Amino acid sequence: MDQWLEGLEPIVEHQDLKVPYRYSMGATTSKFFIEIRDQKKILGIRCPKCKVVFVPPRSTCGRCFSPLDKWVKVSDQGTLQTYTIVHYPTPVQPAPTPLIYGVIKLDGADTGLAHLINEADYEKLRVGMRVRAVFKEERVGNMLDILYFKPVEISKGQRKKSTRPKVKVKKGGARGVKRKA
Amino acid sequence: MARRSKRNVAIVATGQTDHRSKRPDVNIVEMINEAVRRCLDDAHMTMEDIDGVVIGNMEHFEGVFFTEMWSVDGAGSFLKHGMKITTGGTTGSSLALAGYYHVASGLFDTVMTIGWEKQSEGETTAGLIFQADPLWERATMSGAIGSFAASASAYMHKYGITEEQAAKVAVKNRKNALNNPHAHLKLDLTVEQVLKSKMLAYPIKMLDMCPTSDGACAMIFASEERAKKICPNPAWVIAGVTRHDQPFGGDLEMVVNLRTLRSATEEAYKIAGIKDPLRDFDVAELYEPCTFAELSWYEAAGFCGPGEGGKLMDSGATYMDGELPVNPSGGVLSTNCIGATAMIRVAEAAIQVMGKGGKRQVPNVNRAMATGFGGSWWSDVMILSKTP
Amino acid sequence: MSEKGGSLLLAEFNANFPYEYSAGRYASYFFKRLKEEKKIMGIRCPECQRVFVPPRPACGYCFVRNSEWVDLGDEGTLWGYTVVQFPFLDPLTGVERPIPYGYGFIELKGAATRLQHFVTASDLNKLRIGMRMKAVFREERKGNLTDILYFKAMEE
Amino acid sequence: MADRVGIVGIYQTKYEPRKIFESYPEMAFEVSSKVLEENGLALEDMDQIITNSQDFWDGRTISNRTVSEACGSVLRSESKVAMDGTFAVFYAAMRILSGCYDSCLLVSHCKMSEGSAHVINNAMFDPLYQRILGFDELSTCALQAKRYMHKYGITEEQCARVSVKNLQNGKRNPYPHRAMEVTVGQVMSSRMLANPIKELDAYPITDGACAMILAVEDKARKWARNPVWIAGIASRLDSFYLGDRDLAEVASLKAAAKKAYQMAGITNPRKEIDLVELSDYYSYQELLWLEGMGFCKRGEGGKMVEKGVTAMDGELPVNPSGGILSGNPVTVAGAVRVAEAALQLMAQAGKRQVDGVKRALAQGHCGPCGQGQCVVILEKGV
Repeated sequence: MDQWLEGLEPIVEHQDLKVPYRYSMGATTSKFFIEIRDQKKILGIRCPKCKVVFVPPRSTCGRCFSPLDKWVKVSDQGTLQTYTIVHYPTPVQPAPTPLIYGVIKLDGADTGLAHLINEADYEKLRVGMRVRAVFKEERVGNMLDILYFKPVEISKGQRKKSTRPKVKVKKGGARGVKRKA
Repeated sequence: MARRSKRNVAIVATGQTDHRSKRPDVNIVEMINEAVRRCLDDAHMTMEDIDGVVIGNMEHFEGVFFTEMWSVDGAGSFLKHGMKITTGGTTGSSLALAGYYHVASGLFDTVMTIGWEKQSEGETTAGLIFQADPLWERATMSGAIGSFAASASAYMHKYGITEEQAAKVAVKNRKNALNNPHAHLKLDLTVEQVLKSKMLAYPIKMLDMCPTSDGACAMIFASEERAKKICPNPAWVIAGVTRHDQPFGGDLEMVVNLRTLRSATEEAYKIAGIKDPLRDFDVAELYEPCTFAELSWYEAAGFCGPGEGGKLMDSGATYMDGELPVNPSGGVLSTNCIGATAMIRVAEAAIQVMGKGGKRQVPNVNRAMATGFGGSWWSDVMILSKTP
Repeated sequence: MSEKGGSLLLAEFNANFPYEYSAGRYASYFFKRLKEEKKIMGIRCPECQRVFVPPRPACGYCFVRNSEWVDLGDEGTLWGYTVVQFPFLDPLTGVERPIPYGYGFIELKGAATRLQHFVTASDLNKLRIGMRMKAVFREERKGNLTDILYFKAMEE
Repeated sequence: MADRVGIVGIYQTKYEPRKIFESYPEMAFEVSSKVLEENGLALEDMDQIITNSQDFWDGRTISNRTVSEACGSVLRSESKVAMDGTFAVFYAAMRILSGCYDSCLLVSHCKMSEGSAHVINNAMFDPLYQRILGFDELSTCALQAKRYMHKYGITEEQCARVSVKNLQNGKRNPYPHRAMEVTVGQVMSSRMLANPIKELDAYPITDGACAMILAVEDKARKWARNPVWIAGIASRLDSFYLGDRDLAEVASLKAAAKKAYQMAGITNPRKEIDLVELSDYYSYQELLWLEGMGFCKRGEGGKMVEKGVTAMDGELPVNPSGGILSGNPVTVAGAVRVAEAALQLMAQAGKRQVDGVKRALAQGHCGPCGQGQCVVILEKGV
């Protein structure tokens, strides 16, 4: 070992890099959030070729590259495709831990929406359960205008039907759409 | 050390957004999509005809970590080969070179390259400070302007280059931009106006410096067989060379002598058989981040001897009607969406070779060169030709 | 920002990325000598004999490990400089950096490279290329580059 | 592939939780100089350098500026692939195949300990729809794990078995830091992070670098006693938004593997591939990726690990290196997969050597839930 290294203490420089970012949402994404903000309506966008209804909406179909502009209203209720209960806290989480994330396929949409789940009994969480959007009181035009999704209370008689929703297989539907929920 | 590729590769199409200081009407993916669609239209191709997509930007400028992933819908890379290559200011030329290598490897027939930046969405100077060494440079660094200013002062001191000579670059390039529908700054200026513009950091004034732009550029590289079917006059890639350098500004002479460009052009000229660049090229698109840089790059690229950049400017040789028009597009001084900027140089050189330059077309372009600049005073060079 | 009535929205994020940059052995040694002895050290390539400052593990020309430390003194020549006069957001603090300030590249005697630092004179307008400059050290040194406050012109 | 690219040599640092004394250039110089030295080569033999790093992890825009000199790029050709290391290997290989260069020094580095993993990983999500929800890599992979387990009946215990196997394999490998003897019970009872992912189902924060020398066929033969050939290599991207794809499916991996197999002339991967090094950032991924690459039917990944098929002495050893679970940094992890597969084929894998390996597969991925996938097929030199 070189002599100069003897007894040398490592120096560590701490820096916090702070930058404000301002992202333009563009017309399509803006419309999606404006509808939620002003009407509490969730919109999807349909591909004229694949017939897939995308939620969240975007202006190009990634699968066939068609421009998208056919808006469709989708339900504020849907089926939980998957979920997780997050136990570790991070500086970027919007709520204290433990918090629940899920991917929800809203009725009328062919893709899932990733969001928060709340007001749910951990033990009763399951893939396939019905959930509904809870909107924020003071909405500002972003994804947290939907506060979270919560389980839909259902009576025993209804359960069978609603936990196993029929998945419409659309003609010419793209990958993912044909699969079972 | 580099050689020409085994297989011939050509640029068959380009697409650019209309670059602006701000594009609030589109999000990042939509802006990328705009360039991609224009590029496909230019080639009369559909996304299905593309084998792979190579994309890049300056990650911290927009705080977007995985641009290649987010952009899948807009870039058309769904279930295709995709790659992200980022090298700072040279990102655009690194991507163009990647398009070349992809196709030259024989593994791909058609590859799209996409460079973009939406500078209005972040803080450009802050983003540039991110690229300074955290221990040695960040406290003093003031974005790009400071580094150019500190070494431009040394460049003037060493060779007697004047602020007037530099100002002529701003006048020339922004006037050229009047002919380019995609350019961001299109101005009919006088030398006086440039000299009197606001001092940013001596000797750099507002009009000596490139703008910050929102924009994207896409190109399609194709194999010989495909290129001939797609495009009547493709721009063949004859040489591509990259040179990187030591990490600190203080290690280098910066604007005084861009040795990476000197080394890269020497090798590229050897590959392409260029003896006298001023005569052998019909047009050049140089990545000139500030006015002083264009003068210095003339020297490094061998258009003139060391310290003679100012004189070459005075001679008028690099004007639209000169011996070697430099930056008919308006250059970086007119448009600077960083991740796209170096690709725009290559695209504009290709446009000239393909004869698609419209009002900015230089007559009878057979051979063109384009350069990229960035990183730690790094350079890329590409040479394009009408014949393979 | 989402003005009601407007059809184009913005998503705003105030990003804060914390980092713990390891200076490494070479910089740690440099800052130790700077802090303890007010010395500016370079490191020499055993083959080409170039002396690098900032110090670094390898010579980029010979691709061998640098090994011998060299005291570069605290005086040098101003190679190039600028006075920053435009306002900008400093990501290190999250607010605008105070302007104007001078910074430049100092040629320390015996070094093959230049050190980038703040430069000043009695008046920033009096800075000239080729001036002799001297390092002004911080009283309470912390073991980083700001232990050199700036390089000041020795004669004007 | 008409022309062949060979892997000539490998050098790795030790992978440690916090290399507090190492700056990036020190780490990069260590691997660059050693890989040349150990293979009797000089920097001049390298026509180009490919670096592989991520600006967000390094906390520096243009992260290759930090290491350029230490990788030998002064006045030389260098470029940087800002993705998983397998993609960097792919790019290096295609630059050699282009005929423009004969050789390449590839240097991949990352120090996860210097940044904030969750903040950095949150930035991989788009700022319009997903970032604001606070997602990171771990929480979204948990969504994928849950979906996969639900759809195909994979159990947490089967996933735990992957950790048990890989952490144990890692004990034979001198480089990773978290290799250990653990039981299924210990994995199952380790701290819950985001169910079903527990601490020992997830890879640890790690620092390190890996260098590799690649060369065109004639140079590779000259330089290496046992060159390893890239017989097939391909990558594919899946859709981005988490709900766009069924997370239990791996279309991009399936497509990348298909292309790579086709290039290598493989029709039955289970029979024709002797060893796999795959990117097991999380234990469930080993099973999901094995299925995606066609080593078993969908939903049968769990059974493979249960039956010991993927053990060191099994029919198809998977991650004899100990995998990423034993400790490899993100980005570098993919280069390590290729490196470890190559070491096996060179018969230089020391205590973790598997006998009779003639053909191996390395897989890497990046992006949310394995969105971008790259598959590399390597063959023993003939």
